[in-house]
Amino acid sequence: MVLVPVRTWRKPLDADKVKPPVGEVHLVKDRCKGCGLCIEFCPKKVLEESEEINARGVHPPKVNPNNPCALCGFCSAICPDFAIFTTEKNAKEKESKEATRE
Amino acid sequence: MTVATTVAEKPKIVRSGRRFMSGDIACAEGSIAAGCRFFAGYPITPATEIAEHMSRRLPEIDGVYIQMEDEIASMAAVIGASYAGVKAMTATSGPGFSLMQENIGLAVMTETPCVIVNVMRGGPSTGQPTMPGQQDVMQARWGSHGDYEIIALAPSSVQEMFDLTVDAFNFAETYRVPTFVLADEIVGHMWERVNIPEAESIRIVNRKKPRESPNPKFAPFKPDADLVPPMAVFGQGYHFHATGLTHDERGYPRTESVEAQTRLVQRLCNKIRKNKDKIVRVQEDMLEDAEVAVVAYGIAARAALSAVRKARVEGVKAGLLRLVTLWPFPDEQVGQVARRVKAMVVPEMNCGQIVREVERASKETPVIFLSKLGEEPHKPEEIFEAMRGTLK
Amino acid sequence: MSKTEVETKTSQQKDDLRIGVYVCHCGLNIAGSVDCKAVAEFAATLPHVVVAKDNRYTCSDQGQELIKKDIREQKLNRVVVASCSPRMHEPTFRRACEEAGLNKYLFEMANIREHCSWVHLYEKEAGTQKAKDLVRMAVAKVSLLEPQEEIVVPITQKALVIGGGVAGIQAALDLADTGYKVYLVEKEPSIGGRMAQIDKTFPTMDCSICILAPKMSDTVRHPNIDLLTNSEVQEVKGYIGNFKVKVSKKPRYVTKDCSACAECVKVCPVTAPNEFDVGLATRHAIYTPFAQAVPSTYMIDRNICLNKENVIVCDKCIKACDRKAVDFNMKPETLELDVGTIIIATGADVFDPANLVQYGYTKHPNVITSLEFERLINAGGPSGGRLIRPSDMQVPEAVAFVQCVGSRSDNANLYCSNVCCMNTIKDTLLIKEHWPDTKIHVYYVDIRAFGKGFEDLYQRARKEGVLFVRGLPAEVFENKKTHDLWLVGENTLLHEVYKTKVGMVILSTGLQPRHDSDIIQRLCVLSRTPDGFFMEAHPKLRPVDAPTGGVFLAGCAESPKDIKDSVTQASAAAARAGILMAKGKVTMEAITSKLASDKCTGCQLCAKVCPYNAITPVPERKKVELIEAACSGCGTCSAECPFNAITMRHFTDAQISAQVDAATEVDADKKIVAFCCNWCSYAGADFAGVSRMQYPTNVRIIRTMCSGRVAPKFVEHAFARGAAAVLVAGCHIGDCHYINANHQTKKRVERLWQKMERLGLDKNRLQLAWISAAEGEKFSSQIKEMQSIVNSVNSGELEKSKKMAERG
Amino acid sequence: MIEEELRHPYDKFLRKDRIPHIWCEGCGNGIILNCFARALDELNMDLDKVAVVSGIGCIGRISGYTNTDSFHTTHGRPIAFATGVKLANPELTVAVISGDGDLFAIGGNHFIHAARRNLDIKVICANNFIYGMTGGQGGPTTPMDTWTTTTPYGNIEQAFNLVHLASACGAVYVARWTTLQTRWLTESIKKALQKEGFSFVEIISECPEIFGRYNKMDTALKMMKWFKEASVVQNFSDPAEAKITPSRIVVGEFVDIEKPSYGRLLKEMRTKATQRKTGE
Repeated sequence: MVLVPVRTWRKPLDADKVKPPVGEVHLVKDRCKGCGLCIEFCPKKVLEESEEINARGVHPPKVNPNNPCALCGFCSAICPDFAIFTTEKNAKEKESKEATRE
Repeated sequence: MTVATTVAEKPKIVRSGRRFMSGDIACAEGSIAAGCRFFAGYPITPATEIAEHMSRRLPEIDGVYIQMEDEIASMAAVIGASYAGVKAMTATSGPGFSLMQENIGLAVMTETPCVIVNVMRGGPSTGQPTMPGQQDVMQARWGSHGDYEIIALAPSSVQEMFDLTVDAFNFAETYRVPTFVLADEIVGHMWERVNIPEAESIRIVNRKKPRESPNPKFAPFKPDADLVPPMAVFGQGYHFHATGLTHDERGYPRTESVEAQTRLVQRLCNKIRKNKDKIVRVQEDMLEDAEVAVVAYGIAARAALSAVRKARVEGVKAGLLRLVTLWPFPDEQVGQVARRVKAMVVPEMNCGQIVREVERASKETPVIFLSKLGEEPHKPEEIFEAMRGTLK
Repeated sequence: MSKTEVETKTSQQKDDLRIGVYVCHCGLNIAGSVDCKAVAEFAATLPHVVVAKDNRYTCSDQGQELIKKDIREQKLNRVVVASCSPRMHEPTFRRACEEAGLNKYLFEMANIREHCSWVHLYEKEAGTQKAKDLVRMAVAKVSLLEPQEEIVVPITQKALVIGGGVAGIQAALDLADTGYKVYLVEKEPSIGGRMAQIDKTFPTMDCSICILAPKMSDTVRHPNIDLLTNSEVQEVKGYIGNFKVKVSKKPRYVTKDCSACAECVKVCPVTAPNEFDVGLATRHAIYTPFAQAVPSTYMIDRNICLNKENVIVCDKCIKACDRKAVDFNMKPETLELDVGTIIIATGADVFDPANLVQYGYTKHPNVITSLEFERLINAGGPSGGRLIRPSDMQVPEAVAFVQCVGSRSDNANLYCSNVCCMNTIKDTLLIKEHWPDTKIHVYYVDIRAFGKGFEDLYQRARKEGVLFVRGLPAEVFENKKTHDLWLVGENTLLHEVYKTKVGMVILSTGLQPRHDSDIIQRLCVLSRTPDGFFMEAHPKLRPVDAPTGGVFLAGCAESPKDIKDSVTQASAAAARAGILMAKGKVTMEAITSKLASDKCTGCQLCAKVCPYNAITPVPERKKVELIEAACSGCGTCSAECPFNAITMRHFTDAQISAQVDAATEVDADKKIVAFCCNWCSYAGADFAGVSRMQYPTNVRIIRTMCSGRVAPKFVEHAFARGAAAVLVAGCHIGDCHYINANHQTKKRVERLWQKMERLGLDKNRLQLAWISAAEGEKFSSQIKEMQSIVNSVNSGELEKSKKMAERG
Repeated sequence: MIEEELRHPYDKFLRKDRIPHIWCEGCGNGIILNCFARALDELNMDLDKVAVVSGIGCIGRISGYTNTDSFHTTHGRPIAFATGVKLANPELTVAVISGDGDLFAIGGNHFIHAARRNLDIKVICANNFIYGMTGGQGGPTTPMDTWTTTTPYGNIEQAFNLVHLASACGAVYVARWTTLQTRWLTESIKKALQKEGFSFVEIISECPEIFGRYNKMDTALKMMKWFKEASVVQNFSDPAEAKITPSRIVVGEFVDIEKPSYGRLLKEMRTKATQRKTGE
């Protein structure tokens, strides 16, 4: 929506406090069938087709480090092959601990 | 199974005692006594009374009666109920029986314990709904596509409608196979005195349960020595899969493997064939010294008995071999008799079905076939004349 | 009065016209440069004039009584007053006539003040001559005037208020409390406007939001107020008392079930600078602009939300909301409102100081604007009320305020923004209150503490030790390491150069018209003053009325003003609108078109040019049909009709030709006949008068409601009469008060030019000019420029052009 | 990678030894399985009490992939089978997941009657407009004029409007989404799983390999683009008007009403029956 044109040129003072979570993308490469849905519909354009060829002979997606993941999880929701999912970056250690505990 | 005498209110599950009832009702009562708590069916003469009686009885004893939209659905529902752990039955006649065939195959493939009652009437097609017949004997054996074995019993009295229905359930549960009660219009509609035993004295068999508790490696179709796998049912945490596709012991589809196909189909046949002696039952009358034997089942067996008695009075050494189990076929028993007698007479209310099996089993011994179609069953005289004829 | 009656009545009157002419001195305003007595004496010589008098103030009671008396005693049946602009006093004199029993449409004015005395201050003779001409023209017209009957239309007793700032809120509340249904349209997600952003208000220093918030909640709770936020006015049709308004309401994507629990905000993965905090704080895609927002319902900014179009990729807010209030399926709606009055309270924008590079705004982090200051000093703001430097979050030891940023300057806005001085003084006191030791320098041009309690506040600031230095800094430098700032400039009182080091510079930014004012201007056919703010119908006597009937102005939309003035003006506007609606009906000026069916051939040319679809063709009867109620009286149909089948009441062909004749009776070859539209060009000429812009005396202005009324035959007639030049002037294209009637003006003038070229005439003699009500300057220079053309016209040329009408 | 594979959040809903599944690249069936798993996860359902029943066709294989009790029935019969399961063990949540041909051509009769009875089962239909597993024949949902291997001159049959059919037959919950609207789809599956009575969720599912290929949308991306451009959300609009045309796919929730399920009525009838004195 068009608000009163205010010049928002500064980094907001609370920018560091209210940092939205950054996601980490995990690929189960060999499950990928290369349909490209995750790449197409990622709102942050985090994913792109990779050069490598997986066990199924397709190019699985790869992460573009310049575009941080917003953790919406749509890639994982739309993937027909359970080949991709996301976790919160800083939450990773704690999570992996749990994983090992299991 | 406890007898419901405790609460005066509660309707009895097994209505023990001497009772006067029709064959269809006896069948229904038998199924209940055997532990059947699920009936899915579709109205069809002359089996309708079974459904009607079930619709009255099952709700009283926390059972489920449901009239489905057709016999295809009825058979599918029965399989579903059985996989949910409940003993289930359906009852029909010729046309409905035909509709059930595909899912009977599914029951075979998924080794589903269930009972299908076919009160046979005159066919083919709509034929003669109110007239008796024994024309579905071969369909019961071969009706669904592919190779398989089933069990079929042929009651010839109202008492047997009760007893054999109980047995049918026991066989189904023991061997995880669809089991048929092949009655006919006369036996179904006939009223007779029935002696229903006390609940305790009724032998009830329940399917084998898995010995292992749920685990990721669980194989729902891994057979025991008797070739019958213990049966897991839904809702117990086994998370198992069953399919009409050729499958391995895990229950997973194996649609391209020759090995899997051979192993599965052969086991499905062998678990019946190898246990034949435990399944097959016949009734012998005055065969010890008989020169001619009548081989009969169902309603025809009743005329045959009086024919044999008459023959004995007339001095003809006649005897009766009544087939209680039609499938698997009692070859040995028929063979033994054949070897002892000069000839055999086979009265059937069709154009010759079991007679082919009798001929196969009795080798050189001549077999006379007495066909009967329509309202009238065989008259004892006809059978007697046929026997005397063989001895001339 | 039926048509036939009118005809018979007028035909009788034709025989014995009795005209009274009254020449007004207007003190010395007119008499100072026009010999009013001579004009009156001249008037007496004109046909049918039976009374001709001059007096000091014709508009005074005595003046009016005199007219009434003469009407009664002298049996006057026509009245002319030569005084100021009809846009000023025509209603006054019409009333007088009516009170004396004379149909008010039998009155005419000669504008010898704005169009004569004030613009020819030093040419008494020529001025007087012109005044005589103007009276001659008025008399010529008045003798052809006919009594008219006004149609009365009902007024919808509902009001539309555009803009939900404090002015809009006040106006809405006042009208709603009076008992009228009010639609309050605000394009932002919340009402509150600028006042909600401000920390404290001067001079009382009370908390801005604390006094505003209750009004805001009153507004949303008021049974008579229909609050439409996120909404913008799309279309305004109709006329005073009967506006049809289309409002487009953007979806919030959050339903009314929202309890403002903010759980959604916690999970929203996207952020953006919060506009409300001028970008100093962060908001999420799902948000509420500020804590006290009204309505409190949250909304989703789909521009940054991850969910675009049909694809919901992110469902975090949906899941977080217990009340299931998030609804991405909401669609934009268009509401159609019927209202009788419209109040425009669209507020103002804040000047963007980045344009003034010398202050280094957007280059030096510690240079902030006064609006940013408000958010910083506000306890509920991004810094929790701590005045911190964006560079290091430290409270500065010294700060400097720079005044008139964007105001009173050639390279920004010329006008004074009116609120900045007091705002700064208030701010300095706030700083002193929290951090008494802070050194505060205020660099100003003049301190304008004109209002109630303002001077006290100013003195308090001085006592508190705030240093006021006259002379704005020439430049602000930054120490790249410390981010401290150096201000360099001249103290114009001490005539010495100053070089001050401070931790923070606050630019006291001025106010300017909304960047999108032109939209509202077009929708409500308004005018704007040279500074770009909306123009009132009259600067003194109708300060809250817009020139368009039924439309009123409130708050900074009209001119920069503080909260008190905005609220005052809002209540005034509400009262004005209320008066109109209380009447329940309004009489429409009887200046609409009439169709003479017998002359109509059904050619449909008129239907094609009518901006209001008031004319519908009836092909089967080879005629057209005219709906008078829908007609607004621009007269472009009449100008188009080749068969004179359409008459414009009160602006008939005959009346206008008569004015042309009168204007060209003497020295035609030296004269410019100017046709000016009532709303813009005529008002522009008035404005030139008000501003005393001097220009040559040889122009004779004929007023038409719209330039679209000017039929080619009028121009040709002027030339036929030997006029040296003709000016056709109207509203700017797009600003036409009759939607687009002036497009026809353009076409017609172009056709005339072609014809003149064909006939080998100098087409420069016919000028077309777009002059707005605010462009007095433009009007006078237009007349000045035309002098060379007038001088260049030779007799041959004149003779040729006299025949122009006859030749095809 | 293995270690990550172990950690795929939804692996616990799958028979991992059966993944990757047999479905083609970009097939909607995988997305449906994904959404179903997500629904189970978000509802935190007891997997021991969930039974998945499927029929024949590509989507029919789904029961082989869900880590629950599951049964892969004959063509068209999953609903009839499910009837037996649900009535025999009411504490199970029974989900029938099958295709448009299975449920509405050969199995149409079972669908309408189960809906009529308001049997408490959840029917999730993957509608890909075609018979995929048999190579692309036309079926009850194939749009008019569409090219399939059995409609080489364009389909001349009217297509079923499944949501209209379901609501007309008495379903208590009816929704339709495309596989692109995974979020709404998952919510609808959750609603269906929780609701008492016959619930129906139709999923317009892409079959790029066959339907797509025959109709100028030979990749999942192209079909998704169609879903994105054509689908219009119209919650609780008249299902009769919920048309599917090349330019317009009306999606949304259409029915959400309360009505006693067959199971509940059966239970009540039983209590009546048991209390009745047996007149003998």
